[in-house]
Amino acid sequence: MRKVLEHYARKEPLQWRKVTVLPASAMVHFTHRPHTRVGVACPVCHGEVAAMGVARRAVALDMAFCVACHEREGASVDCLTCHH
Amino acid sequence: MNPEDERLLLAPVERGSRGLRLGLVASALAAGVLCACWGYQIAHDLGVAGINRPVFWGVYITNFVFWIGISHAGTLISAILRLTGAEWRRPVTRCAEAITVFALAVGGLFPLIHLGRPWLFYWLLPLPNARGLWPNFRSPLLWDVTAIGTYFLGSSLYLFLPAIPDLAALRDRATGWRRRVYTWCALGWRGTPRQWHALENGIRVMAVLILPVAVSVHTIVSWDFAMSLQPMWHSTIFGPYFVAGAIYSGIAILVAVMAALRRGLGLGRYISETVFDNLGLLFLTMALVWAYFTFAEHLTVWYGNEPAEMAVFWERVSGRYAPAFWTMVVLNFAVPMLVLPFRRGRRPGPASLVAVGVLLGMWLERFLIIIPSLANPRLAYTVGRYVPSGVEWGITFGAFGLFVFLYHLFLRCVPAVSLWEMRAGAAAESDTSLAPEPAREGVR
Amino acid sequence: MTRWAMAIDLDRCTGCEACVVACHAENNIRLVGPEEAARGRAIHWLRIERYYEGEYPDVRVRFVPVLCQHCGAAPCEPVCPVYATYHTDEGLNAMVYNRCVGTRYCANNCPYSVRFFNWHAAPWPDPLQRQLNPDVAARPAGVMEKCTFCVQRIQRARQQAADEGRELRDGEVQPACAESCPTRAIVFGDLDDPDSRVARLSRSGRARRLLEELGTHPAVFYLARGARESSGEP
Amino acid sequence: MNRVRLQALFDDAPLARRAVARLVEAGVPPAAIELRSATPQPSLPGAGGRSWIPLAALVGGCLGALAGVSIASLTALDRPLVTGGMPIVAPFPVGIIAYEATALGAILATVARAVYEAGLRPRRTPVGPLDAQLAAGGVLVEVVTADPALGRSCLGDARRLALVPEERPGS
Amino acid sequence: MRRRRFLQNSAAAAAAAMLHACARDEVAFIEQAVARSPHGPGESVWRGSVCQQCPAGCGVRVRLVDGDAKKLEGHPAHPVNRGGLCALGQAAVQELYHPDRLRGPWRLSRGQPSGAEPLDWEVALEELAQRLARAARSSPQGVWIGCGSVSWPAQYLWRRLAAALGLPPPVRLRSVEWEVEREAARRLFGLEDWPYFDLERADLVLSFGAPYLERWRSPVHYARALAEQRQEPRSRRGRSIHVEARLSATAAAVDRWIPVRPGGEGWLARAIARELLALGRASERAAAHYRRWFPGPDPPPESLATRCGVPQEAIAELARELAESERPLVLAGGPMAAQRHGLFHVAAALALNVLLGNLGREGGVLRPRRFDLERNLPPAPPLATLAAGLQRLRGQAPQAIVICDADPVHMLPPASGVEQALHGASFVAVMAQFLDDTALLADLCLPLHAPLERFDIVEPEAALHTAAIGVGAPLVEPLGATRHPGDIALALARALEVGEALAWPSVGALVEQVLQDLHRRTAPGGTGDFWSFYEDVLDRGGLWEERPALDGLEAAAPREPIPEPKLDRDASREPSLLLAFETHVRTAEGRGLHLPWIQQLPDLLSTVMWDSWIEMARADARRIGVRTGDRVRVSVEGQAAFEAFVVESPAAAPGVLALPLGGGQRDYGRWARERGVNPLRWLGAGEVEGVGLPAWGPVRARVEAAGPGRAALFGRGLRAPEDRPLRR
Repeated sequence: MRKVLEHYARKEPLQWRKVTVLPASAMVHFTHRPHTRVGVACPVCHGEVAAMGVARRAVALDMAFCVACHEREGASVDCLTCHH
Repeated sequence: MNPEDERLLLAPVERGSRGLRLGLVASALAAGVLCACWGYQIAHDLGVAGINRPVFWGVYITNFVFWIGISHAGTLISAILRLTGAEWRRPVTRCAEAITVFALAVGGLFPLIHLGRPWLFYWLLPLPNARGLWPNFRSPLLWDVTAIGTYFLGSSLYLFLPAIPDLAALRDRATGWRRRVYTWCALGWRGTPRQWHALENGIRVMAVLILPVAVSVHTIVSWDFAMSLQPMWHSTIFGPYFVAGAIYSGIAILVAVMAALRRGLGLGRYISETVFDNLGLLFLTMALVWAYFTFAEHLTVWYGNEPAEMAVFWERVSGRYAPAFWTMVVLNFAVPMLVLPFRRGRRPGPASLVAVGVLLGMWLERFLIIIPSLANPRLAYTVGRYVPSGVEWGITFGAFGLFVFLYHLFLRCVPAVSLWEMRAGAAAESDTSLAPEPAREGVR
Repeated sequence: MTRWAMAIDLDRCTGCEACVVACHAENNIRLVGPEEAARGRAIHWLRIERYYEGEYPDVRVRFVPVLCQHCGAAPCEPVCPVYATYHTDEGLNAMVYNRCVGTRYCANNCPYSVRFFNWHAAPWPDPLQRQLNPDVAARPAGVMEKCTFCVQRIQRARQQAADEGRELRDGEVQPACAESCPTRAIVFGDLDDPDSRVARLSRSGRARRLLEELGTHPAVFYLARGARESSGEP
Repeated sequence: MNRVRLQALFDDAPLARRAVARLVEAGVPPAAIELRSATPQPSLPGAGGRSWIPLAALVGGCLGALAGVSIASLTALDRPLVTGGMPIVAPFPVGIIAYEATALGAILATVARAVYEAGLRPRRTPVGPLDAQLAAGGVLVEVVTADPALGRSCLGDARRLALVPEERPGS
Repeated sequence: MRRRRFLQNSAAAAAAAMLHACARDEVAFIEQAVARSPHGPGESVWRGSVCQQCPAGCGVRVRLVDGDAKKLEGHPAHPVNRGGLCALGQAAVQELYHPDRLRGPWRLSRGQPSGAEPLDWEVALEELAQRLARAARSSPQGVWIGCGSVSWPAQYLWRRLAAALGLPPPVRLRSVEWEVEREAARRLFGLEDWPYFDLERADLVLSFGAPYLERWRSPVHYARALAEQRQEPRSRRGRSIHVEARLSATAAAVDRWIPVRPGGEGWLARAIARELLALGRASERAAAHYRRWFPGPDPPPESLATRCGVPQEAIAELARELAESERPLVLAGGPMAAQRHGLFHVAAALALNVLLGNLGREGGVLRPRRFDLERNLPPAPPLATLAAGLQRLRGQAPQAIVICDADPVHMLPPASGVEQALHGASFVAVMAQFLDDTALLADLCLPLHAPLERFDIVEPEAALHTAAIGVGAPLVEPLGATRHPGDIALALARALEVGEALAWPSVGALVEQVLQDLHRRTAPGGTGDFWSFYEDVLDRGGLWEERPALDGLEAAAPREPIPEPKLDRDASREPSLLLAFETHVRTAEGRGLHLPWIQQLPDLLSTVMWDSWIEMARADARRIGVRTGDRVRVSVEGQAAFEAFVVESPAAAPGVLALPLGGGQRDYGRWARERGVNPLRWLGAGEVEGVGLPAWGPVRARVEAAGPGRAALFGRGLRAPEDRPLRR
């Protein structure tokens, strides 16, 4: 957090680093929009970022996780929804 | 049957011989070629093979069909002979059943070898998973998996069950670690009447059960092709056609192997000319059956004269694949017809030569069924051509090596001819030889 | 319910192959060099088939742009042992690269020869990879691939529509080939919407389908050459 | 008192059968008598009798069929796969899978039952001096008894006779 | 989400502010800012631009994601391409990210691989300036500037620079046939431009050689026109007929192909004219014109028929069809025009329009419309014609040669003398994106921006009946230290103290000024805020008139007759005739063959990928014992020439070999290097009569088998299955 303030002081853009990544080898196409639209809360996948000192990967984003949620929420489980 | 018979039959197992050791090493090297080529292919992707578009299947699938066909030698034949109680089966069954098991082992490799991502082969098995995925039982490939799996398990047991008494015999003669191993394998066989009773019943029931499996296996292999829309694949007689071809090639390799054992292990006394004579007749029959199916298949296509199918037809008989086609006809039909009808032609020497020819011919037949159809798809724009690559040839060669290697191992562990069945045979013979005498007395 | 379909007007098609390059650009189709191409490994999800009729001097030529026909009863689907290729609820013939183990059975059973295999991994010499379409997966070696009707565009349009809280409009979804076509010979849309252009064209007297007699129910309609007035086309 | 094992080798089954009869008359419990041969001897006691193997095969087959059908249909139905209205389960394939499964079940049951009926299990078996000669034919009768004399009286007409002191556990 | 929106607003505001305070050079920077920053990672942005893969000037829309260009689409509203985009246009993104693009100035040593060294721009420009200054001082005529860029600012600024330095005007570098077609248009219609052919509204289109569905003029525009001419909105389907020695893609796509003897096109046109005159279809005046263009006595019909190789009755029928048609239209051009008698062929064909009286009428030949971009700019002499340029080149070896964005060594036959001149010149500077055949011979090689990296205005070189320009702005960061050819001119002007003559700090500024002028003109009284107009133009990627206009077009009063070919008996004993042809992606210029997408694109008819090929009749192939895919050795006029693959074609005329244009670059990037054959090396033959350009065309040749080859063919099948002979 102090780092961020320093950045602010130096008026430099923050250098964000991706902590929640899907490997290209997974051949998955994820977009936030449809998920935010139906009101999936950010922590579901990102964890309680506010509570983290240093951001880290909260959820093991494997297919089981996605499919489970999709089935629960009645979202499409058509492979093509994510893999194309 | 006297002790020196025993010694002779057990010699390969207990002492081995230079020939056997040589064969073992040579075939091991050949099998190594397969491993090396496959390793290279996995490292450098399937692209190192000659297959392409539209010829997506090449010699790998050819080999698959060929070896699964070969596997029909043993189990099927020995089962038939056992059930019909043909006396001349006794020296044949064991080495025949062994062929089945090892041919299946080799043939079963090829579907894996030809996969684009072989390390994922287990996705073809119905394994529970959290991702909601499941294999597709409508796919003939899954039928293959189940059928071949069953057949492999079944014929292994069918090989093992009748071998128990001989394993016990070996156990009783062996010492040291070998003894321990045989003890385990022989399952404490003692040869009590109760055990013999159970064993014979078991063998009989197995023989009944294994037959329909054997038939189904190659039928299903043929359905891999017949289920598709490809010209000259989509044929109703493919099932019986393939089974006939399978038995044909099976008998061919059986004849070849037995001739080899005869010379290599000096088993002439047991694997006698009579055996070859009988096998030869069966061989001849299958040659005719195969020819009949082949003729029917091509006649139907030619007379139907459907353009897409004719493209393949002409490609085979007068096109790029004509040389292969006519070689096949000569090896699989002409030569057997000229040799096998005659008693002298059915003697080990000529018969085994014919058999080798038929093996080559049947390999070509598989090749000719697969490639020309793929190379001439319905939309004629995409005419294909296919030249197998070095890797493919290497693996094909290595497969034979692997087969021979496994067979050599087998010869070093279990007598190639079933001791107890020979004994039983001998006993039965002596009974019959004694029988006439009282009759003669009666005359007096 | 949506059923995606395509109509290709052969009287408009001049065989310029703009669609072929557009398809490559949109779908990250791997670069196949001359040697591999000579070995029959070239990949073109969409091709213009050319057939000659007659001999010099009176020769006629027919062009047929051939892509995955997204058959209603696709022969490639049942033979896949792992459901890597299957039918979606919108009538697409889906191909899931992740799931593919590479038996290539689907390709053998496709009467249209529109399925392709990744014999090797794709090379993208830097900085060429900067052109890659982020919406389309780059395929690994050992899996099949084929025309997807640009499913990523369908989904993008869907998102757009959903954000604006409306239904998809006819002609809003355009595969790369259709969008690039200089002569507007390719029309894409929903066959279940009777008023969509593709539905109207599919009812035209000029409409044919490729190898229809096989009962594959292709979703691609070809409008034969010749005058429109004779065909009762809307 | 220490027991001995008597081994008597007879030329053929009838002789052996008679010897066994004598032993039984002499009050030797049948459990203590074991016949052995290197070839099937249908005429020996214990060789006849009815076998449950075919029934086992039948039962195994039925179980196999059941397993086949369920794996090919029920589990597939249980999985919510998207197939755009295409069938996941089709009669013919289910039939084929069931067919193979049936055969598999039957085969396994058969082997299992055969092994069970033969009372086979991996173990070491003591070998007497005459075992080796069995291969040449004939039937071996083995009795474990306390008095060696009994052997001579009952097994006199054996081609060969051998007496082995029964080794104690641990000796 | 909130963070993103906040970013959007702020960035947009900033952009707007800076646009108003437009310190000119920032514009480029701002464009990029606007193009990228307001959008989150992974979101796509669409921006307008203009395609520069060929001179047609199609409007495009560019898809940008995270600052990278991903995809090009045709601009639906642009009158040239109306939403379509050809294969080459599609491939422009691949050119942008080509790994072998030049990314900095180089000093080269005339093709020797040794001694190539990278330079700083300062050094490079300094040297170029000095060389030009020295040459200009000693003998202005000794400086030869060639310009092939389709960018108007590049052309204008270089013309202007040349004028300011007192140098002869830059030479327009286009392939021979384009120039011949211009000459024909000048003679028949008095145009210093190409006429526009209103194909869409014609009901019978007769084309002589013009491959208008391949790369000729504006392929996307004419392809669309043909489609409209056939199907909706037309009530009656139009007909199209193509006359050519070989079955080209155009011939294959139209309704009917009429094969002619190579070099017989013009005679067929004359024969048709004869019939038309006989039918009295032509007006008195038209007939009179025609007589003055072709004063020679008409040869007898049968002789005409033999010369063009088309039977008399076919000719008569064709003429009748034309005469009866309401809106007949005749096109001519293409490789045919580059033959020795190319002018005759083109003129004879185009003259039919005069006889049919369709000049300036719907569905006829129209006067092209253009915006006059230079009306309120300091004047600059027009580009010199190629003919004049080559004349000067042959005069005395120039000291300094500057080539801008063209590959004359590849696209002109050796007889043009360009290559010798380059070798002879004491200094050669080449501005290029890639190391092409011309750049290889340079002392100094200056790398150019790709179109998407720079400001530009592109005028369709083949203008329509609708005035239109394409306007491009920098949409992506330049890949390396590259520049706009116009900016190079401006830098030179500053270095050579003629800055006041070229007073723009950058091309961007020039573009902006031109647009301001256009804004004033198009929006009378300058209504509307210029910046919104500017933004709008950049966003659409151009500016164009909404509806077409019919400008009158008259036949020009004939000054001199069109030179007719003598009946030349060719004495050559070589068995076959070798000719070169265009395809959808292959032209004499050879543009685009450095891109894998283009190389691996199967040729429509031969389906060959990655190489050149020889197309021949099956019978001929059998005679020399080869079949499709085998290699043959070709010798031209008795001397060994080259090797290539054979492709048998049922449409090939016996005794005729056909070779596609474009291949055979010496470098041009890894995917074009030493790939295929450049026919112009072998087909050069004398001069185009009446134009003074080096001609190339059918030559006598001989083929022999050179063993099997591994040709990459995509579709080996020739016949649809049902056509297969049933051999029961």
